[in-house]
Amino acid sequence: MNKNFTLLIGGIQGEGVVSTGISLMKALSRRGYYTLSERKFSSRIKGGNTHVAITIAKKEEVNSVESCYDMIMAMDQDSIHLNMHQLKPKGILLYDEDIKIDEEWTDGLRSIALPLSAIAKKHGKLFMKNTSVIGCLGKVTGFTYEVLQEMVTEAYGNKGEEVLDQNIAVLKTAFNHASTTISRASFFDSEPAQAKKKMMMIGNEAIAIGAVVAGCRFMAGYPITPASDVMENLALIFPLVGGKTVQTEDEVAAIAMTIGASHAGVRSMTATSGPGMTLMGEGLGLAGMTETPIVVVDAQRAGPSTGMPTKMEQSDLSFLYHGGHGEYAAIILSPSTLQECYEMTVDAFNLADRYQCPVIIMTDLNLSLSAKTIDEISFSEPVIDRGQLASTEILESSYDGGFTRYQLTENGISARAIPGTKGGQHQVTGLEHNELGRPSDHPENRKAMMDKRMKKTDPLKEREGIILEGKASGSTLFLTFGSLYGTLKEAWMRTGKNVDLARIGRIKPLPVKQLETLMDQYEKIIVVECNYHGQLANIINQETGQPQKVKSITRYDGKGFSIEEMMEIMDRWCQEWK
Amino acid sequence: MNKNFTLLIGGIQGEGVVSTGISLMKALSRRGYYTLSERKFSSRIKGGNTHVAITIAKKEEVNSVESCYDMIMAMDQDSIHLNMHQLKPKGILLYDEDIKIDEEWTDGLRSIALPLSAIAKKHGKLFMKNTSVIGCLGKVTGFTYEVLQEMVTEAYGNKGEEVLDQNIAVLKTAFNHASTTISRASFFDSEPAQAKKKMMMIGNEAIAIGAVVAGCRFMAGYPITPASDVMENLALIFPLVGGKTVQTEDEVAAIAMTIGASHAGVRSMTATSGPGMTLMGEGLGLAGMTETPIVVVDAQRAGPSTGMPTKMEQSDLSFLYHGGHGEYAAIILSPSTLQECYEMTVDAFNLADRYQCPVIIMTDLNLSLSAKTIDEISFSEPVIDRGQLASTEILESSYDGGFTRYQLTENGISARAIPGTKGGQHQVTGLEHNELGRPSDHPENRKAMMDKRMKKTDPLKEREGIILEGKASGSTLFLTFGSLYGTLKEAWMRTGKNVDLARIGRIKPLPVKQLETLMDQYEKIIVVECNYHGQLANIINQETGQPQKVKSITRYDGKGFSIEEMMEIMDRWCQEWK
Amino acid sequence: MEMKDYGNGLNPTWCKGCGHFSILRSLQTTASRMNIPREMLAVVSGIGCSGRISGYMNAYSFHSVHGRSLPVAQGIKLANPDLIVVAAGGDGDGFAIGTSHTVHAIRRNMDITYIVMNNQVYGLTKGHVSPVSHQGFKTKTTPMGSVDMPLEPGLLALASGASFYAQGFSAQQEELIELIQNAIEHPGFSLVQVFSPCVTYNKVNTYQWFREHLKSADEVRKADPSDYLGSMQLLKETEGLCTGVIYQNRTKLSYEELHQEVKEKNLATQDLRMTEAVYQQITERFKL
Amino acid sequence: MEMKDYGNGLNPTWCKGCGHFSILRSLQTTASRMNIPREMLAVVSGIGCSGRISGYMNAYSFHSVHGRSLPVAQGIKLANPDLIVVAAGGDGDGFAIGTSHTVHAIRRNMDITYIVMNNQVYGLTKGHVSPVSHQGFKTKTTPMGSVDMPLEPGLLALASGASFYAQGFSAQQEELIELIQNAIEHPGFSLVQVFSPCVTYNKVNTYQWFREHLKSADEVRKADPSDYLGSMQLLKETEGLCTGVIYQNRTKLSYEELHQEVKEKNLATQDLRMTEAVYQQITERFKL
Ligand SMILES: Cc1ncc(C[n+]2csc(CCOP(=O)(O)OP(=O)(O)O)c2C)c(N)n1
Ligand SMILES: Cc1ncc(C[n+]2csc(CCOP(=O)(O)OP(=O)(O)O)c2C)c(N)n1
Ligand code: SF4
Ligand code: SF4
Ligand SMILES: [Mg+2]
Ligand SMILES: [Mg+2]
Repeated sequence: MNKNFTLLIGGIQGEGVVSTGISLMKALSRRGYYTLSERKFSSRIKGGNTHVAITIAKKEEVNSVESCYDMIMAMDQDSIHLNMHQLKPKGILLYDEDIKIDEEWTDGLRSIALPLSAIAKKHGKLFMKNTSVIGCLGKVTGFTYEVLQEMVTEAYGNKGEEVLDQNIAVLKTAFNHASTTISRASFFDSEPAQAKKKMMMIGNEAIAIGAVVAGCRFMAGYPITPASDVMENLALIFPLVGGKTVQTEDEVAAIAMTIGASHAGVRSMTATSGPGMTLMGEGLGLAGMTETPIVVVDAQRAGPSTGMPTKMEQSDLSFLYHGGHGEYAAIILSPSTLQECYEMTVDAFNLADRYQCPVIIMTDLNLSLSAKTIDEISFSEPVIDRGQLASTEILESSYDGGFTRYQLTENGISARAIPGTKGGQHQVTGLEHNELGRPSDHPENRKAMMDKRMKKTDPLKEREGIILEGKASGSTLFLTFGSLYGTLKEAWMRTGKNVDLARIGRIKPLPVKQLETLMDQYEKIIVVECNYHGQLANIINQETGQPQKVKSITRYDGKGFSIEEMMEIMDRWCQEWK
Repeated sequence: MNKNFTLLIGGIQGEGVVSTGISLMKALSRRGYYTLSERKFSSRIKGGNTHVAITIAKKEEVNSVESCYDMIMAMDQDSIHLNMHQLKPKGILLYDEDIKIDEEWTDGLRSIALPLSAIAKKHGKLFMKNTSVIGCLGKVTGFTYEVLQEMVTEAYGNKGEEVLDQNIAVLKTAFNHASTTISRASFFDSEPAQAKKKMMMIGNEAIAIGAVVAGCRFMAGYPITPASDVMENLALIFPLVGGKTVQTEDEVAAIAMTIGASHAGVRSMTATSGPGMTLMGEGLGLAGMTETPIVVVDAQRAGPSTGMPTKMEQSDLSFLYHGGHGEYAAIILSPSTLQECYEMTVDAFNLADRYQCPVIIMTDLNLSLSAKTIDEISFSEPVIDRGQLASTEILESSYDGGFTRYQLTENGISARAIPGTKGGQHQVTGLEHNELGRPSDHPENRKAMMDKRMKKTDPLKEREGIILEGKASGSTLFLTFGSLYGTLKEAWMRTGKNVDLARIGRIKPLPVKQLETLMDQYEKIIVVECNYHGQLANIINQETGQPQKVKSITRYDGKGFSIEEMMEIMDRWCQEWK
Repeated sequence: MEMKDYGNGLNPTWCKGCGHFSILRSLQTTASRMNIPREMLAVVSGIGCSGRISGYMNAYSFHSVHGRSLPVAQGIKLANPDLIVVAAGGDGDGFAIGTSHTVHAIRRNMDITYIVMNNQVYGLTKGHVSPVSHQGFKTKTTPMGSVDMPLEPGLLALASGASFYAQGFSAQQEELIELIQNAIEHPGFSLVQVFSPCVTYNKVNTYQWFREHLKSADEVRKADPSDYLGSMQLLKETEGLCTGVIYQNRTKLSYEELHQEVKEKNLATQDLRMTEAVYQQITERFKL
Repeated sequence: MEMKDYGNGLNPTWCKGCGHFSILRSLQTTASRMNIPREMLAVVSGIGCSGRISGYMNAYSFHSVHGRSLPVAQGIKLANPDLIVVAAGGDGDGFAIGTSHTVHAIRRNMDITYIVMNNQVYGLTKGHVSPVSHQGFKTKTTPMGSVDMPLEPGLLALASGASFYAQGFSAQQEELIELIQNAIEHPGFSLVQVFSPCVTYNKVNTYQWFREHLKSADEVRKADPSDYLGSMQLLKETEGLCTGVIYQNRTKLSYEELHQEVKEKNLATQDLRMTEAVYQQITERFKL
């Protein structure tokens, strides 16, 4: 029997395709299944085709959405046209009977026409087609009618009685119709063991939760796909804990406001994607120079310029690594899973306060937006490390106006004084400055201050930042990051190849020491990433200087790799280097 | 006898220190001398000490300003205090008698007090002190009184009769006083051969002239040190040829306006420095994605953030090389001399049109602002290559709206149609697009378009971009760029070491092929640059992968290297690697 | 040329019923009525649902980046003053990220027409508050309802020195066409703000809502459209909810009139060859 | 605290006679008169000669980047509403690169005082035209004289929804102190535009010139400072050349009044520990 089941739901954008998928995923997860979805959509509101693929499993979290489907539920023609070639030989196509079918597409495949639109129109309105879909898919996936009705009531309970009634009528009719025409898919014959408590969320949501847990209480941002949900979620959560979001006039203002708030003592963040990130270069430099801790999320999409706002890419990396004009210390974290989105965000705030510099959490579109069932992230009180703050003794002992905010210390870190703290008044400036924070361009001071700022984060180079899986086989290591990790892992589990697997969680400062060890240990390191230049590979080469050890595999067409492609890559590169 | 003579003039900012230096340089250049100056100033208008050091030579262009002075002319105390340790043992200090002298400073040195302020006050106003200085220095450098009077008349002729008369009175008195107290410096005993016609300018001016010659007729910009002179000069020159400058509301607008103008067919440019460059990241990406040719000057200063606006650094390189979010083709040129500022700017416009991408001319503060006497750049009609433009036949033959602005071609370059051209109407967008310029995010189209844009400039990697000097000794090559080149060259000429010398003129695409040849040829390549990370060395390592061949020497305290320091570096690194 | 000749055959990706359709049609109709040669029409837009408008025109169209339609449009106009330049974009594009460019473009008063396709929401990002959203407006970033005061585009335009300011409504297409034509004919910067309902993310400021709230400027006004303070008053009294030409100053000189050099020399078409004489002239200052 | 206690002993790098000195003294004097605890005073500035002002205050001072004083200042105020936040910067800072932030900060109406140190020129870059330079003004970038119409800060402020707008003159220090005090006391955003001559690069709008041209708002005005259109008229009639409180709206709610949550919880000082109960509450939506 299959390990998992993959369902594709497709239709016109705006028809509720995504929300239908999410409802189904939630209901399945409640029954104990694990799910993971991937959306394909375009940067338009309505009218274009959109589809969501959902992989469902019983035993453990899904690493990657399959590229071959067990079932397609098509609400429009394009969904068939675009996806039929990915239907498994034994797969089933369900489709609205209103769709004109080209025999060629379905030749030799099982396909069942369903009166999705007809039922919706008859018992409600045409746009309730997605409720017909739920009725039919509910049957296929083995729900009782009662559970489905609960789902629909949950979704439409607050839309008025008429709407709810009509939806229920549509649901019932569709469910009954399905009962007579389609049977439950065998995958759903046995139920999963209801072992663990679960959650469902997207990467942006995990980041928002992590931020609140870390004590973040301020976010300034400007909407942009695929980062907006971070602010949307904080706008919902902050009222519960006493925090504030501000939608600013642009990204330049968003990061400047974040800096102001953080300077005044609140843990603060902003979130954006490529085009906004470029505009935030100014603020990154200011935070770097003034040593103000801030957290910035970059949910990468395909660039350059406006690029492809709804497509996957990991091409901001070089830019984030090499910063804006001039040089300053910064930290770049790269989560690969929802759990890491959560944990690294908590970490990010501690690192920002500890090292007094900008911390960038770099994700990618698939990680940011894909809904996934995970085992519950249970509560554990986070360590909140606000870093060095000036003690009252120090402030009282320094002469009036003599607080040395930028004191030259062994490790480069100096104590902050938060506005409102008596005796801590000082100057902050984006100009080069002396220990008091006053402008100074004396060469010795400049050198000392540059060294101070740069050396702050140097110790991190010695610390691990790459997470390995495998048996330390010693031949080949596949290294990746972000949403590609799940796919790589799945491919690795399937090939059973004698290679190892790693994801990089901290890109800056690069874990140079660990990398060097790995280079001693492995014959080859194969870096897989979604961009043109092989940006991570380039950075590794630059910092470790062993390019002969590193092979770069890239893709830059807006799609991630499929499991099969990853398997093929593994195969090929194990061959070529034997 | 000395090969050259170095004079330092110092005083309070706003006292006319720089203009006095420039007047003297001009007059000396007319007599056949070569001069080169270096300014030390702070980002404030008045009140701080400022000084200008001028190296004067007879036979050929000065490569680098000496760090030891033959003479100091001090108009304020700080000028003595800050510079006496750099006066040569046989050097002379001239100073205003109003300055309180600390015996320690002048111990054992020749120093002469002059009534600079007294004369100015007596015959004019105190602020005419700089005219006293001209009188005295004119004597020292061997001018006749008549020539000096001409100089002063030239400078003050349009300030009203009274001002002119007073200045002349001050000049005469000072000159006469000097005649009795100081003698002509022996360096000026013999006159240089009046061989060649000369010019005097700063890097920004050479760029402005180059731009006009190249046919640039539009510039949008926002003032910033040390780039503002480019726009200031174009504002003066454009009326002569029919061109337009616009001072925009900010740098984001400046580059967008440049893109608009260039799209509409004018050769267009903008110029800025670090903080503005970061803001222009957005426009670079847009120009990259839309394949709009633009020229951008980045006159680097010390960063990050506001940094040290009046100090030397070359730390925008990594950022310029690795661009904003996403990936696009761009060209980075790096002139090292005034002649190259001129020539590369002409080149830049041709490259921009030919490769339809942004071309960045990267300079540094010293190159941008240092006035220098050079042999006349004589007129030769420039080749103006506007790149591929759609022919009438093509436009007439394509169906209505069917002009393929982004046609996929062998070399990635497609013909443009300029607004106003009949039949050439098309779409331009920062979104990924198809050959018609219409938005498209199909994976195959995306890949084809990325490849198209990236491969355009690939041929340049094969072309040379490094200019060598020396005997191809085969042991060590010193490589640098920008204003450091002059210093390195001077050091090299003096050490007589058996090493070679190179400057890199094109940083992106990096001349990879040439570098590989050089790496075969030389045992070591020593890269000297002004930034923390050794950015050029990093880029070379990343692209060539032979870090063991490359040694990076950096400095990041806001000062360039002195000739002596360069000599020491040469000495040390030739030792260490023998 | 017919109206359809100004289209490029693409079907707009807008939602059915989106107000932006009418603006596109109005622009095409205006172009047709004025018989503008398509190669002489440059349409520049920003990013947003609105920003897609340039992509449906058979003209030289430039879909720039979010908020920057006006700097790009000004660059085009400066390069070639013979072109008819129309910029268009959303309320977020023009009054959030592009505010500064809007103010300064108005101030410069180049002969450009700027159409703000105002739906009081960020459509393309799927429903976020805009600086002109009304108080209480619920969006994904203001789940409890927006509490900030909205900007008033009319007052801002007039304060920035607008020489032409009009307001239209997507559902009043004939008026809109006239306003756009007036705007293009006005010799200087003209801003046409269009109430263009977003049927998907703005369930408050709907067609119906506008029909109930919009007044005709001509009917309400007490003073002539050339009366600056009178126009301000009109905007204040109607809370900005009126359509028609709100203000027009025919005496204010346009950029092209002030900067004669721009009118005299078309930068885009001039001969770039340089003679030795000119070279000597421009290098004169640097010679010794 | 005495006025001198608000200084930090540094000598300003400004030219002798620069108008900015008087603004610094006025701010220090106001702080002294209001007896603001120095640790509760945050002074944020942009880049320019003007921007240096924060660096001469004994306070929590933040010399940000060009044009961004207001976003930084708003961040500080949002974090800790107990702080008295004063932003300051030049005309280029606030009306060129910072225009958008100025407009939106005014619109948000947080309890911040913003002092524009207006010398109608870019001082720090050594003399370039500013968006408020008068026509004909010759600078390095406008060698033939500027031909563009200047922006009018007062009109722009009022159009953006300012609840307090005043104008002062460096040479009228006593009035300036009062204006700044009024501004700080005003519960909402207050903009004080100060005519602050640049003695080095603006040889037109000199102290003398202002003495000849400036009128007293109170003497000229026909309506009360709470009359919006009346204040517009005052600005129009005097061509902006008047001093005093130009407009004050005491009824408009400040950001802090509108967003009660900001007033109730001081974000900067709250306890960040999270209880399990709250965690369960915030993760509720994601549980299955
Ligand atoms: C620099 C940048 N920031 C954010 C975005 C995301 N974005 C795209 S359109 C848009 C706003 C859309 O609103 P509006 O301008 O009102 O146009 P509408 O879609 O409502 O027509 C935003 C924020 C972007 N493309 N670029
Ligand atoms: C992003 C950026 N662009 C340009 C500059 C250069 N710059 C410094 S101050 C300034 C303008 C100064 O004028 P203003 O704000 O009026 O202040 P003033 O010096 O006249 O007091 C400019 C353009 C900069 N620091 N940062
Ligand atoms: S989301 Fe709104 S603005 Fe965008 S196309 Fe749909 S209706 Fe129009
Ligand atoms: S240049 Fe002008 S603004 Fe700057 S300090 Fe001098 S007088 Fe003041
Ligand atoms: Mg909108
Ligand atoms: Mg100014």
